[in-house]
Amino acid sequence: MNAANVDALYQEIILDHYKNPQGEGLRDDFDTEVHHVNPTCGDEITLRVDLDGDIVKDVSYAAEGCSISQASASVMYELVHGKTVAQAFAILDEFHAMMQSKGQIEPNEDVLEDAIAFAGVAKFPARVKCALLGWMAWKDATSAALSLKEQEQS
Amino acid sequence: MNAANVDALYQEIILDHYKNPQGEGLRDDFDTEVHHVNPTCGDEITLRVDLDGDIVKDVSYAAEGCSISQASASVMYELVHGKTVAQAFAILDEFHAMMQSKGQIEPNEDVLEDAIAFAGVAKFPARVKCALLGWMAWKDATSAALSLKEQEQS
Amino acid sequence: MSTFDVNAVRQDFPILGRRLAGDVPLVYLDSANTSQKPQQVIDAIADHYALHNANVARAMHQLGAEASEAFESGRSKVAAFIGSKRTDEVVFTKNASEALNLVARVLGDAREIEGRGPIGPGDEIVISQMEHHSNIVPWPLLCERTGATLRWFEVTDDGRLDLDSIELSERTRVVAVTWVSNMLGTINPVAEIVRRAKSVGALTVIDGSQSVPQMPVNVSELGADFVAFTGHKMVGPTGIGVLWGRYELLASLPPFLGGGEMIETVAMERSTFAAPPARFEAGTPPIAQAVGLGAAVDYLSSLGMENVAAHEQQVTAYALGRLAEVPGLDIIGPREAIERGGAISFTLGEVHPHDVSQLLDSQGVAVRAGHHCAKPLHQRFGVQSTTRASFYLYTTEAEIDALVEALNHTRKYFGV
Amino acid sequence: MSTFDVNAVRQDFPILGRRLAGDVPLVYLDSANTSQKPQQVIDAIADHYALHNANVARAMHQLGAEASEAFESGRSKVAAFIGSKRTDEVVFTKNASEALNLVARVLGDAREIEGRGPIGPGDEIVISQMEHHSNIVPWPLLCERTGATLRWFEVTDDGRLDLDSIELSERTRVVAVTWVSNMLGTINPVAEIVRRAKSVGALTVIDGSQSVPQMPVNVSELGADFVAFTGHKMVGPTGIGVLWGRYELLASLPPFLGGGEMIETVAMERSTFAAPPARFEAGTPPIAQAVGLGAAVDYLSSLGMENVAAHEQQVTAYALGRLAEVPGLDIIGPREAIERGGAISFTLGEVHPHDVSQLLDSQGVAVRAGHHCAKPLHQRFGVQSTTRASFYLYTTEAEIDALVEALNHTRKYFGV
Ligand SMILES: Cc1ncc(COP(=O)(O)O)c(C=O)c1O
Ligand SMILES: Cc1ncc(COP(=O)(O)O)c(C=O)c1O
Repeated sequence: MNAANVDALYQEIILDHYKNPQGEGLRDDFDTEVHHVNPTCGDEITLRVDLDGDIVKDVSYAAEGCSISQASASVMYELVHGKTVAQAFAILDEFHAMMQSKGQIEPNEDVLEDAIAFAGVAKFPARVKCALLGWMAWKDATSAALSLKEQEQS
Repeated sequence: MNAANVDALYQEIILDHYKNPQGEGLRDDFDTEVHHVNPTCGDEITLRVDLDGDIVKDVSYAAEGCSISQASASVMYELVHGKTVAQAFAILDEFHAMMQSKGQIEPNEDVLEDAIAFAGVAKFPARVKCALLGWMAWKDATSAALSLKEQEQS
Repeated sequence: MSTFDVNAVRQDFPILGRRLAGDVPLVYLDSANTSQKPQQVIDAIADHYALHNANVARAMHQLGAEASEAFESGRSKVAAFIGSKRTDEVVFTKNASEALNLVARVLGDAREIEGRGPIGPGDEIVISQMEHHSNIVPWPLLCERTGATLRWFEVTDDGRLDLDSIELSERTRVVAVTWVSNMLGTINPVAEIVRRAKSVGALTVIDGSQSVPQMPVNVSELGADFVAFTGHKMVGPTGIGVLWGRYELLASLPPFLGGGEMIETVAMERSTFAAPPARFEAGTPPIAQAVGLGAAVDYLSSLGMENVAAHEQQVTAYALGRLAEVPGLDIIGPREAIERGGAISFTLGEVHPHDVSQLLDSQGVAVRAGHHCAKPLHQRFGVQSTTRASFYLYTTEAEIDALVEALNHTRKYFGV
Repeated sequence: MSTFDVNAVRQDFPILGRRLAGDVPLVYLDSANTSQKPQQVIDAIADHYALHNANVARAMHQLGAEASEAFESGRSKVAAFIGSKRTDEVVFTKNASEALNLVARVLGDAREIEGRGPIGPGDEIVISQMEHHSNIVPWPLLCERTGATLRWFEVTDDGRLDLDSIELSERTRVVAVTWVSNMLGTINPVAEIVRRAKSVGALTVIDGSQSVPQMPVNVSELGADFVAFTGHKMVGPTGIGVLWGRYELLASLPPFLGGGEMIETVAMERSTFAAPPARFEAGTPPIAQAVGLGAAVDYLSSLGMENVAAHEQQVTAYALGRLAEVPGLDIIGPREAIERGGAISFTLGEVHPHDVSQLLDSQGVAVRAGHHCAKPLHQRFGVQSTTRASFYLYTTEAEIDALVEALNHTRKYFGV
């Protein structure tokens, strides 16, 4: 597989999510909001996290970017909302490891579900940042939400 | 002639002036004083000019530097003191042209006298600055002295 | 003029023979980002390291003399190439960005600028909406340090500077604009801008990063105070840029970085500074890079900059024509090859530029996607990013055809 | 350890085969000024330009990916070479001088430094009398901008830092000293200096320009905040230097130059800045130079830095012994090869160093004469200039013999 083989990158699942993004839009109930930018290309995402105790109740976002970054945010929404924070972080770690692996790690389909479609992206180093944009925004927003809750409790 | 042939650089006349510098020392009668440094190597000269109307009455100096810069200051003293300012500048121009010539110009012995010994230095680009240090200091000090006199008259 | 033979030129660039993934030939259309290097430049650098390497200025031995001569002859060649009257008006920096930052720093630090005092509150710095980030970011930082106000020329819908969008006045201290836009390709009327700036006593800083590689440039005729450009975009090495500055002005300004050869004498607490250009070149300079840049301007001069400009013009005109045939393709910037350099930015329907460039890459066509370090200008045109194809002296019409074919393939792939 | 073979090493350096005027072989004893380059480094640079050249970060095509990979792998190699725990603690600059100026500028600009507020009046910056100009000049300029006071460690008669000449206190904000003196060869007790600085809460800046090329260095073990060094002195190219900095500290500091890749987002009047190292690398970085520096550290690692240091030690000991035999020759700095690197500065009776070096050069022996950018240190020893011979991994004892012979010739020539 190589750069000439773009089909490895643009899997059906990715193009589907790109065309029909899940969970898109900024919703009013949220704990924290972050804005992330990929400085190289200008791709942007504004993302909100709403925690309900241990549960990621909602993730809402407005993103502007390429098919990979858009699809990745959509898949991320599907994977993390409704999960516990701990589960969601575990999925993030799995996704992150897959993206950094240059295609060397066999992705865990049980954990990643649709997100295994991004395994091909790991072979295109320039696009890894695109696939991670939404996830990193979620990580930041959730960490901030957690410390917010902690402060409120103390 | 090449870098291996240092005799071209260290002419008898130069070594003589180096060992017995003419006009050395800082004398009390002067119009202007300058301090010049060769930044690359640290060679220094403090130089005073005393003009009497049109005449370069005295040039006195304290120099610290290599044989070439010391000998050059000594030869310069011999050539310019007692001359008119115009004559002295003409000699400076001739000397300067010889030093910049990379050995391509036939030096004018009538004007340069002992200073033609420096023709060999022009072939050692790194040493040209050494040979010019005293002359440039003299040029600066004399120009300053001239504008001083002009101001006094107006 | 008729001697320019693009196929002969291509033989000098080893990389143009490369084949990419899928065994497709390289079609390099990203020269506004960085240019490729001819063998002559590569060899000049290698020979320098292999045979003449030494430090400069400080070294008085034979190798030192050879290295100094090679380095300073790089400077003389650059000076001659841009029509500078004096060699010591050419300051070597690490790239164009450092050159522009250098100007902004020392103008901000100067206690006195040609009889007009320091830059301070009430003074205005004028840039344009068309600038590369390297000619934007330093200026608000200068304003922050000095209390001056930032203003800028706007850009018209067809991608030209709107010189009437603001008025210069006696408060204007600096006008800093690009000669050629790296996004739109627009060639700006810099002579007119310099004239207007001069008439109110403002200094001019021209970003020549895209013009010096592409067209004959004569800084003396231009009459600007500073011109900045960068080696890697003009078939030269990375790691070297140039700040050309008017000598008397350079000589009146404070230093930028301290150390190495920029001093006259050093005491622990106070130093005096050498004359330009040394004053602005702290530490060991880019020696081998100056040798490489010298070889680069030799190469460009041997082709003739009029020929380079004419070729660029011709390829750009051809590309503008062919791109107009691609359905859904929208060019941002001048659509005719008039007062226009060889960079064309465009959008392709709803397909994101990253996806366009990825598809083109899969066909061997290398273009750039993103904001090309010109985010405010993208904002001006209401786009977050664009795809940019850019041409240079080795670009052929066949490569433009390959681009168009790859674009049509991309349209099909994404169904637009 | 026993595998170090200086004659095999010499085969890698094409310049060492050069013959000079009068057909004498080159004896290059000026490596503290700049080192020579092995073929491996020369080839790495040429191959990069010929086959993989593109701009980095910004380019998403295949050449761009190759160039980015090559550039970033230069960074990883350097990080590993100096024992940095993180790759992103390695900032590429144009040389060591820029690295040191960068630190001084951003520390001066910072509104807050690790909970201690900005540097201001009453604060002290400590350097030493032993510094290269590049680690002197930036600091009084910082003091001028901030109102802080400059102090310095003095140097003992035998060329060692006198650590008791001043006391560090809670007012001390920065201690900036060299690891190895480029004039005296002295190796300073930097670990002890870092310990003392830390105990009063001061930051440490170590000038590693002469240590990183010569000895195994581990920045994590050292515990300093910043270490600066330069490519051209460690068999690498000109046009690249390194600032290593502790990540959290780098991440808390403002940018240095503005433009290109150092931004997160840009609006006309306000920008936000990228994380380190990008924050401190405005514009197109020294791409081919990072590739060359990567090849240089590969080369040094393949020899083994312990072996390089042992060889340096051995040649220096031999040279100190042989030079002691030359009548009228006076060494300034440590006379024994203990805590001492391979630079030996000396005077030869009344013969001026320029004249010494000229005579040596006529015999093919390349040394440096002058103040070696350490004027205050020369003043300390009451000399205006010295002659310096300096050694590196390719230096042989036979070359030291040639030096001694040429010195004796010089004595005869000038009748001393
Ligand atoms: C101790 C020391 N510090 C700093 C420097 C400056 O290095 P560069 O000229 O590469 O900036 C040098 C070399 O000249 C040096 O020897
Ligand atoms: C118009 C313009 N200005 C400045 C620059 C910055 O050049 P460099 O990255 O070499 O500093 C560029 C190139 O990126 C440019 O196109």
